[in-house]
Amino acid sequence: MIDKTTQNASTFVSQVDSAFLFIFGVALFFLFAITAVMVYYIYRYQKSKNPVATHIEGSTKLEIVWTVIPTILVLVMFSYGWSGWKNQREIPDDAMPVKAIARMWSFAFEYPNGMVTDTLIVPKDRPIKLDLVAQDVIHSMYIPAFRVKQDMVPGKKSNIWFESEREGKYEIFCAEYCGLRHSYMMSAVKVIPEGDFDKWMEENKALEDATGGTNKRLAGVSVLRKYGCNACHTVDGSKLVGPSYKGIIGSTRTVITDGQERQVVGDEDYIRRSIYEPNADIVKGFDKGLMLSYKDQVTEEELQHLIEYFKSLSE
Amino acid sequence: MSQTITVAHDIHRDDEGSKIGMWLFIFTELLLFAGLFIVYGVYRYLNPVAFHLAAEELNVTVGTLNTVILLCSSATMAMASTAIRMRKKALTLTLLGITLFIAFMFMVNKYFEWKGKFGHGIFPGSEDLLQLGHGDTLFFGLYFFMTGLHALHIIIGFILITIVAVRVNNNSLTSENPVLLDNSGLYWHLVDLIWIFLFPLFYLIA
Amino acid sequence: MENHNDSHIVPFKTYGIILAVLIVLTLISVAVTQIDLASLTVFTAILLASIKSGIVLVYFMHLKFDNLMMKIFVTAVFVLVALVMVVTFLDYNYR
Amino acid sequence: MSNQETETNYVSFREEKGKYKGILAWIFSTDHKRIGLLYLYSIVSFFIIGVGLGAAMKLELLAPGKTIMDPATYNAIFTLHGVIMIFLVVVPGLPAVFGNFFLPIMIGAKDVAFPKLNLLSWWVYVVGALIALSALFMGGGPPDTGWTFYAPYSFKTNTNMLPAVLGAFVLGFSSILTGINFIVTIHRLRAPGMSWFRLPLFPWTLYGTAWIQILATPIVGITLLMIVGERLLNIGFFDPALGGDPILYQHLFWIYSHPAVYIMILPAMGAISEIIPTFANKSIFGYKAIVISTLAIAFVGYFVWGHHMFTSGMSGTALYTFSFLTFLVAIPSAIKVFNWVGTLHKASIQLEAPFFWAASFLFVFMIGGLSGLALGALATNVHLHDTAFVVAHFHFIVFGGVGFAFMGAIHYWFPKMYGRMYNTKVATTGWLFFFIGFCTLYLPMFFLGIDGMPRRYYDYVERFHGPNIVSTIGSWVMIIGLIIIIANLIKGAYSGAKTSKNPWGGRTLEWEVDSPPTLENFEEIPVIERSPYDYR
Ligand code: HEA
Ligand code: HEA
Ligand code: CUA
Ligand SMILES: [Cu+2]
Repeated sequence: MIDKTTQNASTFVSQVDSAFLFIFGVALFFLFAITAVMVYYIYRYQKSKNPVATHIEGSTKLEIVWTVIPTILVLVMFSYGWSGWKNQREIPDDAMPVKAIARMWSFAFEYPNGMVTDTLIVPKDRPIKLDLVAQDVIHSMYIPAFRVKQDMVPGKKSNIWFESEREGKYEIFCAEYCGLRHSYMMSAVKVIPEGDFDKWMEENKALEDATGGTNKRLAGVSVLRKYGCNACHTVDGSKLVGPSYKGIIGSTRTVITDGQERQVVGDEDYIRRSIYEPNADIVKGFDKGLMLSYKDQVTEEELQHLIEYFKSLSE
Repeated sequence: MSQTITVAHDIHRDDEGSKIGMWLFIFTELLLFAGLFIVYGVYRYLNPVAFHLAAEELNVTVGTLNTVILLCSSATMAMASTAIRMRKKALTLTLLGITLFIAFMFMVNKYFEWKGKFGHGIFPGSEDLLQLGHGDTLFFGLYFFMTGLHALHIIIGFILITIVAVRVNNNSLTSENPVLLDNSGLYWHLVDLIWIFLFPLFYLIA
Repeated sequence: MENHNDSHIVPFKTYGIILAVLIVLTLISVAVTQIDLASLTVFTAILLASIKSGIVLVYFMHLKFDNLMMKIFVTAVFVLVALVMVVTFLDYNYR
Repeated sequence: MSNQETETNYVSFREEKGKYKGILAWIFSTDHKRIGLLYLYSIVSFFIIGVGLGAAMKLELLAPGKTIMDPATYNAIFTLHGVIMIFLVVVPGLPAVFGNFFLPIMIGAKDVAFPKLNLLSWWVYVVGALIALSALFMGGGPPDTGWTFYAPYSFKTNTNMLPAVLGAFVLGFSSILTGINFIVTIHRLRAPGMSWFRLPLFPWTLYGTAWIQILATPIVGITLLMIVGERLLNIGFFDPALGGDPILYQHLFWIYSHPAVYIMILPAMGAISEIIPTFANKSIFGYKAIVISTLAIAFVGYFVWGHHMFTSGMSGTALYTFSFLTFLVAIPSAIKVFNWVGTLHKASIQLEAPFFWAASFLFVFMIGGLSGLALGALATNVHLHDTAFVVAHFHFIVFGGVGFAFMGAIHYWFPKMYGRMYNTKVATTGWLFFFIGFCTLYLPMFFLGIDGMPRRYYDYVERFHGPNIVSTIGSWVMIIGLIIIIANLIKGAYSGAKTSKNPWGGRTLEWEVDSPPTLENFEEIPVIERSPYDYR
């Protein structure tokens, strides 16, 4: 926390850190003071030094003192913590909304103009509001450098906001346990100057428009990104949670259907089936139930882009 | 061990202790249902309209009937405690018998009620229910879960009272040691107590 | 540690009266909920149920003849349940 | 039963001949002391399994990337580790072992109020444990949800959730039965003259704990049952796709599980409150303050559960209420710490192993508790929630607090339980290794958490490497300590020197009976005429 590289990373940092420092200071003080007294007593009053104990029952005055002082201290801690947190809930009206989507085990970010990325790219000095959506189980959007965290609960709307004051690339972690690849569910926020940001928006829009029609393969990559498929599948033939795309088209695959082993050919229908009913055919050696259906999400057009792209991987 | 002080390994009784123990157990049962009442409260709060409409599906007459007979059984059970203290064995047995009979009737009613619902395709996880929408799914999910758990308690109570009746019959439970009867009574009243809340929540507030 | 198991014998008549009262209350609550009291419906239903359960606790479950400690325990448990519900609704009510 | 016989022939409860022989004489015994020991052996066995799993996790975290296992195994291991440690070790821990063994003796009774129920509770414990562990061996693989079983993941996963959840449910009953038994025992079986304010502090804490067990456990019971219903019947209680609310599950889970942490710590505090005056040779400072703070923790502890859900999306009102109450519940703990240290003032301290455990308990408990304050404050919690900081917090306070108190208690009461003494020098050495290993193991996790490393992470980015290495090395030092301690105790139980009735000079009743006690503890029920810590 108390680390130079994240200072001013977001406007919350100084407040959260000073609340933390206060609590930490009080805690350290009590820890050392009490330990010191204890060690001193143990040394001073050990049997060899003080063979006969003095009988003391207690003292009401002391009890009151050491009830009241900690009470006051914790009340200060409470209000410190509260005021630091209140800002995080008060979203400025001019904040730029970005939709953050979490699914097992990747994040995706959708900008107001419909563009989708897997890294969050934001302009400096401008409040950003993230609308959090989870598609399967609970995840949690955690940006340590910004001191923000919010659970992403399926079926429930929630949001966070931040304003970054420092350019750089900061980690995003999923902080709520969400299954097998929870620890790999990461992304990043890239904070860039406002001018660069606008330019980047323009360029990407142009690129997308241009490639949308002509370069289906490039479009396929962006589909994979949009739905976070790469969290579980690779393009290089290595095995993660699910099979790799490499060589999928045209291959003969051994799958398990309803407990029966059978052979199928990796064609268009197979791909469609695998995306819309992922648990119908399970490639031998992989586990059932890890992938959810994308029936209502991946469009037919996107599916075509994907197949086009997969073909390129089999060439 | 000439003293009068009690020894756990002796044949010793502490009726007051058993009663406290029974009450503590009843507290845990209350808390068990309290958890469900919280769930009910929250979902009712989140789906007021659906809960309202779904409740109308339940038959108030059957519910009322069940409430009334369960209350009667509670009364006969309490009377059995009095009867055994008055050393009226036959009367005690009769009262216990009535209690058991009513418990049985309650279950019969429940059976037909559930069967009716099942017949209409309403049971946990059924297709029809899913079609009705979230509020209804939750309402009937809770309905089956809570009344089911309550029915389970009725069955346990039934077994307990049967044991008591057998022991009264063979004179191993008399006015000298009526604790088991009293404690079964407490348990039976608990079952009643829970129903007193279940009834309005599911049948009435529509 | 005497066993006062015959401390108090409740006459049958008392139970009879209590039963009658309970049944009447049940019928009242059925009747009341048939008329539309809007937001008060839930409230009256719960209120009547609470009164009924109070009667069951006090008479059928002999709290009336129990010592003070038992009365305090039972009350405390109900208060606890109520508080837990209130605290839970601090979330739902203000979402 | 005649008076003469018991007086002349001393037969300890361990040698008493009953209806059965051999192991049956133990597993069917209704004697509270035998049941206490049964619990001790079962709990220690599970503890060793749990510790082994912990050590395996540390080994995996030694370096980024795959070290010794794959992610599925890691996820299953921390789930089992948490379930075992919480439900099988620390929740029953002190009450079931030392509560069973010493509660009746300390209040001058011959047994608990319901000895048969007591035996039943052990059996239920064993059955529950077996059900939970059977999850390991049934198709589908061990559960991988974390000990919190959060919905909706817990009913989406294909692993064996049902046995684990049912096991936890059954274990809850064991806990409830023990609780009922203790409350009735304390109400009904106190020796003549033992007024409430002459009750020693360990029984007091057991009393508080028992109430929480009775009033909180059913909530988790019903919640787990709902998870079962959800999985079997597809009811949709917590499934957002069917209209359920996953946050409600968290509410219900923590309504139990926060009070549960006080189920764990209160008896630990009670044991410490026994050890400190004995070794200080002096009455405890502020007896009434400690009693009242015990009850205050038990009560207020009910209403702070939301501090586990600060980032879940609760309403603002709920957030600050819970934060506020969390801070309130810290105060009674502070009062206790001050009173314990106050007891040492002008004392005459015997430096023996149990005392070292008690003193180091104070130290690690303070670290754990004070780090809890950083978690209780809203702004800082948002950053620290679900990071290694939380892991460090609860290991310090659960393992440090409860574990150290357990170790202290066993070293303190060992001579009474076995009639023999372990090697005290070796015990102190073991403690030193354990203590140093412990701090090396968990202190780095605070820094990892502050730096932003989330918990339940199988793998981590390179910048978290350093502290993880230190932490793993700490676990090895602790291994050495633990082995020394356990070996020393086992040796002591078999061949330690015979001890007297009262080797430490304790003043509570258990030190007035034989070591080990006879079947009925007391030949004659004592009449109490003084306060429990009267060292004059
Ligand atoms: C024995 C168990 C135990 C105990 C006693 C405590 C005690 C406390 N705990 Fe802890 N806690 C856990 C076990 C325990 N905890 C566990 C297992 C988890 C994680 C669960 C999971 O997610 O898996 C957890 C998680 C946890 C969280 C949630 C973290 C998160 O996930 O975001 C919080 C937040 O408020 C918290 C706070 C506290 C506080 C304030 C106390 C207080 O009671 C502490 C009081 C003690 C002191 C304050 C120290 C002594 C006092 C002094 C030295 C005097 C000076 C004091 C002052 C000036 C106040 N705990
Ligand atoms: C009482 C409670 C308790 C105890 C004692 C421990 C003990 C340990 N725990 Fe704990 N832990 C929990 C309760 C506990 N834990 C809980 C509740 C969780 C949360 C789970 C969840 O997220 O769901 C958790 C999670 C948890 C994690 C976090 C997982 C993650 O978030 O990724 C880690 C990581 O290192 C860890 C490590 C350890 C270690 C190293 C020990 C140490 O005990 C290990 C040190 C000891 C040794 C290394 C000695 C080993 C010795 C032997 C095996 C030989 C024995 C031989 C003889 C007796 C002869 N634990
Ligand atoms: Cu997503 Cu963890
Ligand atoms: Cu807590």
